[in-house]
Amino acid sequence: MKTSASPLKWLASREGLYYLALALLLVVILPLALDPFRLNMVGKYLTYAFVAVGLVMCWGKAGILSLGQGVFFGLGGYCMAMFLKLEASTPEATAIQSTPGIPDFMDWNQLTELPWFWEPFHSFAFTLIALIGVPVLLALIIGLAMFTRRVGGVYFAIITQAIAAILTILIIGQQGYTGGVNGITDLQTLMGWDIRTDEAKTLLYFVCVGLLFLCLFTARFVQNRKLGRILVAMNAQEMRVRFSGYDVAAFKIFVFCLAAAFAGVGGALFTLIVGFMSPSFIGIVASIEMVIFCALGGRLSLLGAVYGALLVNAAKSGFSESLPELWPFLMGALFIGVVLAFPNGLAGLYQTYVMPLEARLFRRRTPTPPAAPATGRKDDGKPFDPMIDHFSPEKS
Amino acid sequence: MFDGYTTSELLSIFAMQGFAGLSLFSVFVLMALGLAIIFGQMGVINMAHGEFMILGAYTTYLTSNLFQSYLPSLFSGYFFVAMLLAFVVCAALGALIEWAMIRHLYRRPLDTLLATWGLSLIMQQAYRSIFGAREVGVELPEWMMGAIQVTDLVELPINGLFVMIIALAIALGVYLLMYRSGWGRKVRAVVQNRPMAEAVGINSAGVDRATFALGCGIAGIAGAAFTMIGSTGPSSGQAYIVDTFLVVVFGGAQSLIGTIVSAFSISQAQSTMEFFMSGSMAKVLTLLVVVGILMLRPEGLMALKVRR
Amino acid sequence: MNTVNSKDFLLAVEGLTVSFDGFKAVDDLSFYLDPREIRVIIGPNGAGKTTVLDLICGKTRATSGSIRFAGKELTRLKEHQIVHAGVGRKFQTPSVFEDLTVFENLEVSYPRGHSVMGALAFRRDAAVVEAVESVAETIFLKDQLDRPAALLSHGQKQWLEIGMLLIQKPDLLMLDEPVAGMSVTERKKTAELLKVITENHTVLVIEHDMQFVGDIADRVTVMHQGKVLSEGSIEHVKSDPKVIEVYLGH
Amino acid sequence: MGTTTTAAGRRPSGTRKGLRGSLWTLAASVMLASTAQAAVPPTPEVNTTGLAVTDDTVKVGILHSITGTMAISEIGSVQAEKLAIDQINAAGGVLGRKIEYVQEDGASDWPTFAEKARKLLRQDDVAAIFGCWTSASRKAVLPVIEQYNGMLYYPTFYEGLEQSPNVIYTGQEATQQILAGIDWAVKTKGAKTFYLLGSDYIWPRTSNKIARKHIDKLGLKVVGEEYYPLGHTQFNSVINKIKLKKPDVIFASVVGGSNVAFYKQMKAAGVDFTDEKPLLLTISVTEDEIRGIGGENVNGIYASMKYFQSLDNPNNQDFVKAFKAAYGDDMVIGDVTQAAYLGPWLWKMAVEKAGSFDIDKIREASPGIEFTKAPEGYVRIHENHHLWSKTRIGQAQTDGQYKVVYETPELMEPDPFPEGYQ
Repeated sequence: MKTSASPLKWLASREGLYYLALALLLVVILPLALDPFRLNMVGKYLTYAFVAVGLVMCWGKAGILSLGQGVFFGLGGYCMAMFLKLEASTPEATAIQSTPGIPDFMDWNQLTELPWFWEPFHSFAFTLIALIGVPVLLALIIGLAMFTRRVGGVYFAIITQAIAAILTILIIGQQGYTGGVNGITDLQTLMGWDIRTDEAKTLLYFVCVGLLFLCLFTARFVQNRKLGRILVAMNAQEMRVRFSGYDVAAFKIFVFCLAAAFAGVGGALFTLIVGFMSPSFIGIVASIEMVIFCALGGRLSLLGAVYGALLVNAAKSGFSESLPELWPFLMGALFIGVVLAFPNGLAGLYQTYVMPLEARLFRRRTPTPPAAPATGRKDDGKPFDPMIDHFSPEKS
Repeated sequence: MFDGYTTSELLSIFAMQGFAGLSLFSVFVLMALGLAIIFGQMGVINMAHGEFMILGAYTTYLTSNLFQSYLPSLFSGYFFVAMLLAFVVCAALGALIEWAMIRHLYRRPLDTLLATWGLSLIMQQAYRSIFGAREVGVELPEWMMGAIQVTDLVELPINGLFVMIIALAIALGVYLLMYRSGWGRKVRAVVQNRPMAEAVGINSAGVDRATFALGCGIAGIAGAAFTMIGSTGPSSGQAYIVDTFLVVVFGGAQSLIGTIVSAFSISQAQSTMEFFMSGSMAKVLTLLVVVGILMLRPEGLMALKVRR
Repeated sequence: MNTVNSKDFLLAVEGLTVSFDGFKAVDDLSFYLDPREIRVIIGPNGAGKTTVLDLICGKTRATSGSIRFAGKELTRLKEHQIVHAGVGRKFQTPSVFEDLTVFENLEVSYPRGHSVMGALAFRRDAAVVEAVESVAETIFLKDQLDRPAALLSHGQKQWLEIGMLLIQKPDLLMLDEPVAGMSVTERKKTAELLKVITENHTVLVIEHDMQFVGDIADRVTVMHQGKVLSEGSIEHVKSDPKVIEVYLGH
Repeated sequence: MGTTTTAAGRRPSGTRKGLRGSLWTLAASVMLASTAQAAVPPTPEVNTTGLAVTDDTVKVGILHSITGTMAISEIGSVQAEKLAIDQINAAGGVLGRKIEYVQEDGASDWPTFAEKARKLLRQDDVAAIFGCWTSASRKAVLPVIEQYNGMLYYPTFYEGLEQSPNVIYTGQEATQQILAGIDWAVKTKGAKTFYLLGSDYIWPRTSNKIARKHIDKLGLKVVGEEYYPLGHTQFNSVINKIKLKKPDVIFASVVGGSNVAFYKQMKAAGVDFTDEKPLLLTISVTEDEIRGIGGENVNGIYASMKYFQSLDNPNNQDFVKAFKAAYGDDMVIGDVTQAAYLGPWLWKMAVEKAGSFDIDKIREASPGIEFTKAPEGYVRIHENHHLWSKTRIGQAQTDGQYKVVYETPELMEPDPFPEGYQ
């Protein structure tokens, strides 16, 4: 990656400055400005940003709209919740149960031993692998079945939505194994470390921010490689890509799995930050709301997705506190507006209205800063646009 | 799973479950027909279809209240008035929505999906503000209550029969309209080749609006019929939307016959399974089978093989 | 590149049939291509010409029959595998990546890094730049490398698409109406281009323009209602009474 | 932001006399002991843990869903809790301090409940929280309440299997409702076979488990057990099964919108519940639900609960009158609404018994507290933080009210971890 070759130079570029600004906001400003309680809430919003970043890659770039991202978010979250629940269900802590040592809800449902698929979640290492592996595996299966048969567009959207519905009903119906509609609750410690204290919550917030940046850089790396260009090309001219000798299905599966992995990590962090996991974060409504995080930020912009997730969730909390009846109207208007009025979301608005001002400011102070990675061939007259930078190719 | 049932009981079970399935079938057909017209003919995903249906249901609820208050003597016939009103109200709103929103989104099916989802949120909250969050029930006219006793075990509820008749009548009506009328020819012409249809003087924008309005109007009738067997609440429509989309996709999006065949098979499968396992698992299994088949055969049951 | 015994055909299409809901668009079609041959398929609208190309490149699946190419059976392969086997296809309407520059268009088609991991690891090295520049030279776009493809003229886009095929170094190039919509000078240049290309490629062309056909074709296959009506040199088919009847009406 | 309102402040005491005549009587009689207090005890004495208590106010939290799918169910609880707070304030408050409440919206979303509970405890330092409705929301809130040592008064009848030192459960746990109901059906109606039907989540499943064990113990038979997803609206299959199995009793714990479809389809299938063939016994349909289902559709069904609006005792008459005066004549009051009303009163009595707002002291003082003026008649807090209460059987009438046909002679002991029923 070019950035690793000269990170300082990259940070001074315009794109780098945008990343710096986000880091400044998340690492310095918000922690200073907010009390631990509010900061914890921002942490929760940020876990959704993982899903939104995945959707930028999957939907924005490659044109694959999944209405089932909640499934992957939930699977990651449940993996983490299973580990934490087992840790909380020591024989001592559950001595009053008829079968001590198993999670309380199992005991209530007459289970007398831990189901086999819970066993591996005693291991933290396994849990870490599973919280990415399980979502990716499901994405792989769905992808193999659908993309190799050229199912795309609305069909894919509807089927992923159906999968979200199936998983929700299944989890609620199998409450002995899953905790049912209540979810997996009362999670206390992670490897002996109490995750409920303010210090722990603050630390988890920073872990979340760190992982989010890791995720952003991974996504940025992919989009700046030839792979990223193929994804976008595929979206516009799928047939030409195919007849240029690319296995289009493989690329779609890859990006879908990537998005699933991001969502899984987000879900696991959600469980840690919120302290429980329940089927209400998996279902149809939750999943489609995740799309709006991405759409509001601008479906092509990685950073936009983070801002989108933050803004929508903050607005949701704000409205539910003061004008609860208004929120569904606003949310509905947001869906319609983002499609009809500003399809490129905040990133698009920023580009249209703020960037020209910014450019003027820049010019007055210093000569135009060198645009992004020094380009040998980049001379197409277009201003370099870090928010919608799907074609900033890697050159060496 | 057949333990403990005698042969004659099993026969009755299948007969009764078959009928229960038919009742679900009617709901699916009513919902899916409107959706199939809009999706199949226009490529628009209308996620607010359930809310149009509920609009029809609320219209029926209001009509029934009006009749109860002002025309109690005619109460037994209110339903037919309500059905007509439901159609008109929903079709009118549909035409308005098409004009304000949908027409800007043709050829962007994923965007119609998101925009209509937003519309559905707004409509739901509007119902909640106007009618309250509580489910409302519509009182059935006397003649619609009770059941026809066929054998000792097999009884056919009259309201179920009635809804089924409505469903079939509308299916037939839609078929005649789409395949046997001049207007239907225009719609199909626009679907197959828009520029050519325009060239021969078809007002394609008008056809679009009418098609969308028709789909919404049928949803309204579905809602009216739905009050006979279910409850009407602000979010009742959402419960059906995924099932219905699966019905449409499973049937092959462009085929009305396919929609009906698929509605029939899905409802029968679910209903039969419901007898032998819990309702939740029956639903999971049905959906899984449908999704599984769609993965193997994405074009659906009745898709035409066309040159692409 | 596949090495082919010179006595063998490069492409052997035998008994090829495809039907859409009972309508046979291609009906028991057979023809053979020698290495380095330029073959033009002509025929009235709806004769099934484009469908034949679709079948060879895997866009459409055959109902029955076989397509053997350099010893491989193509009917069982997927599109990208057919490309890797050495078949390139240009579509009737130019389909280039409008958002990418000419350079990037050619680079994307460069036959390396076509797997997912390959595309992730792909770097623009000297070999790539050299290949791109040499092809650009051939397709008259050497000075346009940094322009987005969207800004090219119609004819230039057609050439670019041909260039995207050339850079894959295919054994067989299939072109669907390569000069449609071109100006007279562009047409001439395209004919020259094809001459250059055929020095080391086999080419299968669909074309209506008989003047152009006459300029380039080694042999001509006339299709009608999904079948071969006549085959041979341009003079031969022009004088074939069956062909005359089809073209001039009954 | 939550709204902070002095409940009494909204209705100046001067304008209240005609409207709340009966209220005065009720309040005055309850407050006999406390109104006599000469002086307000100083704040540092009654509040050693930094709660939001001043010399003349104390802050509590109300935490229910005002928006989302649960809003419809929870609104009655909010109204009842506010009414109780108003009445307590009118009678002089708690330890001489007026109750102020901070109301937060859980928005039918469980993490939101947890978040808001944390806010109420951390930011507002409330002395008690009255709230939650669904089990899921309580489960989400519970770790927070325990972590910050708060006090939650939870109003809904629920599945049991829980006993937190930081919660007072003012609704019935499952055995109280179920055992009495089934015993009644067996003794009075001679029921021998049962069909268990519920929505698919923890409360119906646990309830049916308890019911099944009890039926087994009595040597009777369960002929079917069935669950449907929440929101399911097609019940023809189960109706067919019921017809086939001909149970004496359908034991129903269907919730929400499904109820409307279920009863309507039963009725359409020709079942007249007044025939009692089969008899339908529900533990989930309160007067609130009947409003949505329609009285004509449930006419004749029986419900097993601790409270019906039609209960004939002076406490209840006052309560119903006050409730309607405050919120309108068309209001109906269900079991949970009444249980929610108990919360503030039980808290007040615990505070006064302990002579302190400190949570630990309230917890210790709570067991044994008796509320003789409860609308349901009389309740007492058990060692396990649930309430001793009577269970009643009511039969639904076409006007949407229940007619009480039976009442357990003794208070039912709450038993959240019933031996032999798990």
